[in-house]
Formats: sequence, structure tokens, C-alpha cells
Amino acid sequence: MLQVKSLTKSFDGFKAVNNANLDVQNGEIVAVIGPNGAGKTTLFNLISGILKPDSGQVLFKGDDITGLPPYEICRKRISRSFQVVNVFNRLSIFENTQISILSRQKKTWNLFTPSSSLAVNETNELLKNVGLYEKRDHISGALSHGDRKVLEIAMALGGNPEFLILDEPTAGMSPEETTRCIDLIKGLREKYGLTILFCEHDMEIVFGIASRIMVMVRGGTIVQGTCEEVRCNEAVQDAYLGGSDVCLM
Amino acid sequence: MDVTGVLNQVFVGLSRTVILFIVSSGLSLILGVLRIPNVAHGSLYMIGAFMAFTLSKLFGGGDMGFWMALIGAPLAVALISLVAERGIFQYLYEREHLMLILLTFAFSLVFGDLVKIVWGGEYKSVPVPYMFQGFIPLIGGLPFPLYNLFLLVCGPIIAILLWLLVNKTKIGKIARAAAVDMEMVGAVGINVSWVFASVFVIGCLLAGLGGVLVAPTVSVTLGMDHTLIIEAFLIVIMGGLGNIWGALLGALIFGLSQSLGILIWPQFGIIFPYLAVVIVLIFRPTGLLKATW
Amino acid sequence: MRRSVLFVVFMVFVMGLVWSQSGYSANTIKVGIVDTYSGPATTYTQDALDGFKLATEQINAKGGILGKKLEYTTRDEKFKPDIGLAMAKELVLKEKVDILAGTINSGTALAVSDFAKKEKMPFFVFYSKSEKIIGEKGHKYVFNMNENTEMAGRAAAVALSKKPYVKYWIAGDDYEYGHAIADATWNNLKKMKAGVQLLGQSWWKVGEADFTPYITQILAAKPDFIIVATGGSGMVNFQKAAKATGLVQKIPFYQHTANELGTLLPQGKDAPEGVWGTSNYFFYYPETPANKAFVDDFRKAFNRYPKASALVGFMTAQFIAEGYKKAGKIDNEAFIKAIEGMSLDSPVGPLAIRACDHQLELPTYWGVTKKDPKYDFLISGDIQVIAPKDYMPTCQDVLKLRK
Amino acid sequence: MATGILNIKGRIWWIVALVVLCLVPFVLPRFYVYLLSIILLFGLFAMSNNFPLGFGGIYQLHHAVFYGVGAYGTALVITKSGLSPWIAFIVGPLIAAFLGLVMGIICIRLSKLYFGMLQISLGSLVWAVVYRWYSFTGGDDGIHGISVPDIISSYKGAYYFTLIVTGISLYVLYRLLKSPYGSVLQGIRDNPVRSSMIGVNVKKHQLLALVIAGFFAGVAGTLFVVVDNTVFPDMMFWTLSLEAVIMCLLGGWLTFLGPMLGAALIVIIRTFVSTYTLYWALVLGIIFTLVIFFLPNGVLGWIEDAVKRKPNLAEAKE
Repeated sequence: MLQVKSLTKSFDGFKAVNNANLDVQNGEIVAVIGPNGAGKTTLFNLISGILKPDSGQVLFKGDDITGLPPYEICRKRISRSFQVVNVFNRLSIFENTQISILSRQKKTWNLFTPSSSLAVNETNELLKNVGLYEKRDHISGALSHGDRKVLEIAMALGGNPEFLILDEPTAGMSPEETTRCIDLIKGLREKYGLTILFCEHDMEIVFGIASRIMVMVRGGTIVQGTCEEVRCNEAVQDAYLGGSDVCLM
Repeated sequence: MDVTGVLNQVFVGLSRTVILFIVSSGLSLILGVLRIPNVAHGSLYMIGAFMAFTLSKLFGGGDMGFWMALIGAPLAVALISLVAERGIFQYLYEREHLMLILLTFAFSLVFGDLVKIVWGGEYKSVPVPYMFQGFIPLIGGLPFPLYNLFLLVCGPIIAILLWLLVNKTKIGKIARAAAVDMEMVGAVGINVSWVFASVFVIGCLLAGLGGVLVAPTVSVTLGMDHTLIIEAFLIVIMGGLGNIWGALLGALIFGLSQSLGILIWPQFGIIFPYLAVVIVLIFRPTGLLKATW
Repeated sequence: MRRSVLFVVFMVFVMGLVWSQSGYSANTIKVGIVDTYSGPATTYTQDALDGFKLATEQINAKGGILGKKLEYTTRDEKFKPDIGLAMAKELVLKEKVDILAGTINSGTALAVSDFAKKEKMPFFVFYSKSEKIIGEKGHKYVFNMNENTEMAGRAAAVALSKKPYVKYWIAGDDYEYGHAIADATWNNLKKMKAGVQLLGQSWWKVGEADFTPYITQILAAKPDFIIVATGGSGMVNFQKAAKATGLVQKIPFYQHTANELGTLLPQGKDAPEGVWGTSNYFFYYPETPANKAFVDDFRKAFNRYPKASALVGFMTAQFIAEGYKKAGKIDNEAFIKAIEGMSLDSPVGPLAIRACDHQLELPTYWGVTKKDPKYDFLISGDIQVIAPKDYMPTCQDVLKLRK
Repeated sequence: MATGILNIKGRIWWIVALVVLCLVPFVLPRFYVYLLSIILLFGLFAMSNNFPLGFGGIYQLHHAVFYGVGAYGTALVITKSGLSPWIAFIVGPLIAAFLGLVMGIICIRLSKLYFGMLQISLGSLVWAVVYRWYSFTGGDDGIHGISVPDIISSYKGAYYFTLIVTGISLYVLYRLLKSPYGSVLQGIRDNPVRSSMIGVNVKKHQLLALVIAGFFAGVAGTLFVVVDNTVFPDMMFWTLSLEAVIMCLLGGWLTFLGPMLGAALIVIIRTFVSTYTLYWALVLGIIFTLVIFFLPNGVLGWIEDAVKRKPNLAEAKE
């Protein structure tokens, strides 16, 4: 479904992403792992169009989407969430989600119909699905960290994506929140038939839900494969464990 | 216009550049480190000029008066800014930029009226010190005022001093670090608040210095802050926010496009500096040199 | 809580402002003065106001007008026409003044003049010099109490036509006033003296600090004489630059009001000698008892010498008082009728308001700056009087503009 | 957000306010009628500034250009062409909107302070041209005694015209803010990156906001011509723009009616303080300082916080 071919991006001479390759099949959950600063977020930004790559290619369903602006990419039904919470802080949960749905319905140029009469059912349903319906009128800037992370996912889902990119979906969550969030992601995937690409530090989660794993170090792809393949790969052990002979986890 | 004329124009543009550079480097310093778009910077420049009038009169109006003003007026301005920083600004560093623009604009209103109360509404004239009266012939025998020559010498000296301050002193290093990551600097046990205060005061001192230096060449009036502050902001933006060399480059472009624009299209000479800013920003949206933020 | 208190105090303050009424008593004639009392213009506006104040005190000491006291109230428009106009409206509609006066700002003067015309309210223009005020935009209710650009230009042309200069250069502040003065001087000079030629022009933006580039340009062209059309702080700035570059020794030049106290006083003894200028009043000329009395009174009250604008303010109050006295009642139409063509004694001799266009007929003094041991600033020497009849545009000419 | 026009309870308040405003000329002396006209048109000016500023997160720092260009457009059509003033009233704002589009296209690539500064430079260019093009714009003196149709030339007439036009403009602005476009615009204000990631073309939406703001600033400028019959270059000087921004911040830039309140406060303080002292700018400055210190969300913003209104989404229930 998504193919990343030798993607490269540098900032002031520092190669944040260096010859990264990735392949995601339809219906998979693929995790990207790697130490801090390995370029995971930059990779996601390149795929989602926030950054333009220096070289390389991103193909989605066979179409070249390299360097397209984010809104074009989103219209191809790729959505993402952010590592650092990125919501509309001064608006309510309802409005946050509604905007996302309105945008997908191409109603953002509608200048005079009141928003309050548009996409209300869809928004409510989506909020019920992610478990935020009760808090729909809360201003999102005042929510707990966990709720905002979930709101991010709701907003990403508002775009009715086929392909969902999650950047550390559970970062900063308490253990209970994390469990809930993982269950939510699994449930949503089945419900909406999503293909998911995500990155995560918590190896338990990664090995728990990912069908395949891509390992990044210093901007480049070391290996991509199933959990077992990755677990005992030497290069990965080098990167993570300083070359000890134990398989990860 | 022949070559001498153009050259002459360049020299004149350069002396204007010096004033613009001194004032806008102070503004840039404050913007870069403290993130305050200080609209009241122009008022401090004006106060500097009025102070120069008072001090030079107090010391007899001659050379002595000028040198005393050159030292005393910027210090007085620095004192005013210290009071303002400790009293008000230090509580507001976290606010939105718009709020700070508004606050400093409010300050400029207050300063404007205070100047009127203290010095009256009439315009004042500061004499050119005796030692810089007269002129020297330039290429082609055209006269160039000695005082402008003095300004041309001042510019590089101040630029170098500023460079030393920012790059070679402890406070400069801390300030640069704080501009990038304030929390980090605070975390290693440095009193950020006082670093900020010092930077603010130094920036304002430069505004006052600009005011003193410009005073002998113009009539010192209320409202001289208005024209200057917008130019200073444009220079800072054009050069790259917080970048001292950017301020120098911006001031050069501004000063020269102004004096050379007159040669090209006398009637609309006024628009050339603005045009220069527009062109620079269209092609280099974040300024010519690297901004600190 | 603290905020609530602050908020309430703030709102009460605002409400109090709205409902406040300043003291208005039926037994006064109230003049509303809108002018700029901050910025460079203050040099002139403060004297106009103080001249007005002095005359008011003298009039009231003599028993006022028709048993009423003359009063005035001022507003600072900060050189902004929109604020000036709003203030004029406030003065007329809320403060209920009987007469409007003031403003050095032509934009404000024209805007207020238009308003005065609608309200049928007499409006005395103090010190803005646009010829449109009584020319193109002139009407029954507006009076111009100082010279306008056309008059100043003509006066200068009269004096210059007697000089031997042929090759001229024009330079000035690039705004309405500068162009108007330059055009008036040059156009009239061309008519009065055949063969004069214009080598070139240079215009700089208002508030320009550095004249050296222009001066070098002018020096290179080598004209015989320069007409410099500067106003406000540009007067001083240019004189400073002319001295610093030595221009004043090389090529003579003329500035309207160059020899006036407002231009020379701030420069002290550093002002350049040998600059030609025109002015409508000097405190040291003419040396008549009337002028001496005015200067003494003014000095006693304000501890400084009066400038040209002081005469304007002083005479405006006099005309208002005498106008009402002659009309015999407080009525705008009767007042205007009374004041048209009225002539009053002034420090510079009798002055009349011309009936046709409501212009005060002022003499103009041509002269050159020079040092004087009596004062620690320069004064005008070689004073040559240009009488109103010799330089004022005819009624016909002015009224033609109103079409 | 202010009480909605879109629900019934809100509508009643709006109607009450409108009726009161309609009756004002019969109760108050002429001066207050004039003052109210000025407040309304400055309020509209400030609110049009706040549309991109408070709801679009765009640093619209030189809004006065559009106000001035609208006013000059109207004035020039009236004085230089033989067209009916009523046509001029439409042409002025359209010119302002067009300028909004052109300047928007140039500036929109930048963000925040850079945007504002580029706008100020471009605006200063426009100002300089108006300031010196004597033959066409009247130069620094401006154009005076612009005649408007008799029906709106009296104080009352001008007031009612201002009231009606401002009322319609506010209604349109309100509808815009409550529309999907308005929601998206506020989303962009809060988070442009996120907005683009849900499929919104951020720059294009911001550009439309600038055009709308330019148009309504032009409307306010036209109203100024109707009320005061004059135009001058100061109307597009940058200090007036800062004043407009101040009106927004003073009244509450995150509220709909805040800028109107801010405009009212500034006009009132300026008018009445100046009758007591020549130092009215000092008083204004001190008041601004106090407001920023104690009421960072502006006066109306503070009232809304104090009343603790939860975001009213009752409207959203179908």
C-alpha cells in the first residue's frame, strides 16, 4: 500500500533521514522503532507532506505522493496523529472532530451554513467510538494528556483514512491510559479496516500489536521484517543493546 | 549623476546606516533574546536625543557637553529601561507577541507624553561639537561634514564592541544560549531573569546612543520616534531576527536604498527602502541572515 | 477579586467620562481651539495659543464683550485630521462653543472648515498655510488669519525679482506645503521677471534628517540662487545642513520663515548667517510703541519673545471681540457681516480682514539672518517691508478658484 | 463566542440592542449620535481586523491600509467620476478587498511577525503613493467636503446608514465565523500544521480571510466618508493599524464583539479625556498597560470568563 524508497532529508547538513526504505501492505500494522533521534518523526513528516524530502520517493497505492502538500496527501486518505499533542486548543472536542469531518466532506468553503447543523451525527458517532462523547463540550486545551492523545486519533479518523500514521500514540500516558489506548487502536482498526503505521518506544506495545517492524538508526533503515526477524537481528541488537547476544524482549 | 555624485550619495547613505544600525541592533538584541517586539524602542531613542539636549546644555554646549551627553544620555536611558524591565516587562515574557506589541505601544504613548511634560512640545537643537564642525572635501571636491565622518567611525566600533559582547563575554554567551533554550539555561542554575534584564538594558542603551548621535544632525522633536521605530523593525526583520550582523546588513540596505533611490526617481525616493524590504522578504522569507528563532 | 474591582473602577471611570459636562455658563462667549500641541508644530501653536490667551485676558480686563466674558478651551489633535475633526465636532455639538479656531495642520483645517460651513459656525484658521482654505475651498464662515502659501510665494517673488539672480534651483520637503510654496514663488517670479531659469529640483521626504546628498547635487549644478521650500522641523534641519556643508557661503538661498524667531531660536548662535527669508512678524520690528507694548505684555505673561504665530492668536481674539461688539449681539451671521472688511490696530499697524475672501491683510518682511549682540540667537537684518497691496492676490483671482 | 444570533434566546438580545440603537437619535443630543456613528464604524473596522487576527491567527498588523483604500476609493469615485455615490459605496470596499487579495498573495507565504512586517512594508508603499500623488489623491491634505446623498448627510441619516451597514456587516461576519469555513479558520489559528493534516489548504483559507477583512475594512472606510465627509493619508498610516489591533486586544480578541467594545472604549476615552487634559495619550497608555496586566483576554474576554460560560454547543444538538 505504502512504499518509501531511499528517502533522504537533511537539516543544515545533518542527515535526519538517510536512505530510509519502508513497505507497508494493505491491512498491516507496521511499527517503526529506533533510538531517540533516529529520525522516526522526520520520516513521518516526510510521508505526510509536512516536510519535503531532498531525494527519494513515497508511493501510495502506486501513486507518487512525494513532496505533495499535507492537505493533498490527507485527501488521498492518509491521516496521522502527532507525538506532541497537536489539537485546536481553543475549541471544544466536538468542534475539533467536526472540523476534521467537515474538511473530509469538502465543506470548508461553505461560508454561510451554520456549522452547528452540519456533520453532527457523524461527529457524535465518531466521538462515541473513541469514548470522548461525554466530554464533547470540553475545551480541548483543558483536557488531560491522555484524552488529548485520544482526541488526536479521533481527528485523524475524521478524515476517514485508509492509512493511519500514529506518532508515539501512548507517549506520556499512564499505564491504564496506555492499555485503554492500545485496545482502542486495535478496535478502531477492525472497525474501520485501517492500515496503520506507528512508532513507539514501549517494546511491549510494539511486539504486542505490530505485524511487522522497521528499525531505524541514524536516519537509515537497518531492517524491516516480522517481529521474530527483527528481534534477533544482529544489527538491531547492536543498535539497541550494544551487541549483547540476547534477542530483544 | 556622475560617479562622484553616486559615491557621495553612498557616503551619506552610510552615515544614515550607522544610526539605523545602532538603534536596530538594540532592537534586534531584545527581540532575539527576550522575544519582545519593543515598539517603545523608538521612544527611548527619542529620550536619548532629548537627554543629549539637556546634558549638552548643562555642560556648556561645547565639546565637553557633547561628550558628556554621549556618555550620560545612554546611561540615563538605560536606567529608565531598567526600571521598566524590573517593574513591568519581567512579568510578561511569556505573553503573546501581540500583547507585547500592544504593551510596548502603550509605553510609547506614555513616554511620548512624558517627554512633552519634561521638555515641552517645542523642538530642540543640539549643536554639532566644535571639533566636528566644518567639512572635508571628498572625491571631486564635494563637501562631506566632519560629523558624518565621525559617525562613520562610530559604526564599526560599536559593531565590534557588540560582537565582542555577544561572543566573548559570559553574559553574551548566556544570552545566546537563553535565546535558544531558556529553560535549559535556567536549569543549570543561572539567574535568567537578570540576564534578561541586562540584555534589555543593553538594547535600550543602544537606542539611547543612537538618539544622542543623531541629535546634532536633526532637530530633536516629539514624533521622531515614530518614523524611526518602523524603519528599525523592518531592518531587523529584513536582516534576520536577533542577528546583530543581520541588523547591520539590513541597515545598510535600508540606508543605501534610501539615498540611492533619490538618484533614480527623486519624487518617489521614499518608497525604495520599503521596496527593498518587500523584495528581500519575498525571496528570503525569514530574513537575509540566520534568525535566532 | 482584585480584577473585578479594577474592572468596576474602570467602567465607572468610562461612564463618568461620558456623562460629565464641563462647566458651561450662558454668560460667556466660548472659543473652541483645536490644534496640535505635541510634536514639532508646537513651536508655532503654543505661541498662537498664548497670543490668544493674552488678548483674552486684556479683553476681559476691559469688561469683556457685550457684558460677557471671552473664554476658550483647547484640544490637542496631535496632527491627525480625523481626531481634529472629531474634536471640532465635540466642541461645537457638546461643548457648544460659539466660534472655532486653530490648527496648524492643513488637512485638519480643511476638514474642520467643511464642517464649519455645514454648521454655519465661524472658523478662524491660525497657522495652516494652504491656499485652498480661502481659495478653492473657501466659504462664508472661514477666516484665514495668517499668510498662505500663495501669499508667501508672491511676497518672495516680489523681493527676488529685484535681485540679479537668474539661474534658480528649487528644493524642499516633499509634501503639499513644500510644493505649494515653491510653485507659488517660482510661478510668480517667472511672471515678474523675464529670463529666469530653473536648473532643477530636489525633493526629500518630510522629516529628512540628512540633506547632504541633495546639497551636493545642488552644488554640482551651480545655480545662482536656491528656493528652499521647507516647513516645520525641516527649516532647522536644512539650515544646520547648509551650515555644516558650507552651502550658505557658496550659494544664497531663501526659505519662507527662515528669518523668523521660530526657526532661529532653537539654533541659538549656531544658526547660519546670510539666509534670506520672509516672515509676517518680528518682535523687534517695527519699533513702534504698539509692538513694544505687545512684546512687553507677552514677555511678562510667558517669559519669552513672541513669534509670528503669537500675533495671529493675539489678533484673532481682538477681531472676535470687536466683531461681536460691532454686531451688537451674539449671532453668527451678524458677526460675520460685522467682521468683513473690519480693520484693527495691531502691533504691526492696522490690519484688515478682506471682505471678499476673509483673508487677513498682513505685511510681509523680507530679510536676511544675522547675528546681533543683544540676543543669543540670530535675528533678521536688512528688513524690507512688502505691503499687502503689493503682493496679495486680487479678490478676483481668489474668487475664481472657488468655482 | 458571543451569544448566538442563531438561537432564539440570543436573537432576542440582538433585537433589543438593535431597537435601543435605533431609538438613540430621538433621545440623545446630536453629538452623541455622531459619537455613536464613529464608534460603530471604528468597531466594524476593528472587528474586520480581528477576523484574520483573532479568528485566523494571522498577524494582520497593517489593517488601516484597507480601511484607507476603501475610503479613498469611495471618495475618489464620488469626486472624480460622475457616478452615483451609492455605486461608490460598493466600489470602495471592493477595491479594498482586491488590495486584500493582492497583498495577501504576496504576504501569505510568511507567518506571524514576518507576515505582519511584510504587510507593513507593502502598506507603507501604498501610503507613500497616496501621500504624494497630489493630482489624484490630494496628497497629504486629503480630500474634503465629499458630498453624499441627502438622505444620509444629516447626523441622523449618517447614523442610521452606519447602523444598518454595520449591523448587516456584523451579521455576515458572524455567519462566516459560525460556518464550516469559520470553524476551519479558528482551527488554523490554533494549529496550522494540524489543519493541513486534516486536509485543509491553510494558505487558501487564510487568503480568503484577508480578502473578507479587506472588504469590511473598506466598508468601515466608506462609512467614515459618509459620517465625516473627508479622507486623508493618515487613515492608512501604520499607527492607526496598531490602534485597531489595540481595540481588538483591549476588548478581547478571542470574542466576537470584543473589538467593538474596544473601539467604543478607545473612542470614548479619547474624546472625553481630551476635554480635560492635553495628555490624553498618557491616560490611554496607562489604561492599556493596566488592561494587559490584569485582563489579558481583554475586557469582554474577561467578562465571559467571569460568567464562566461553557462553550455553548446546545446549538449543535439537532
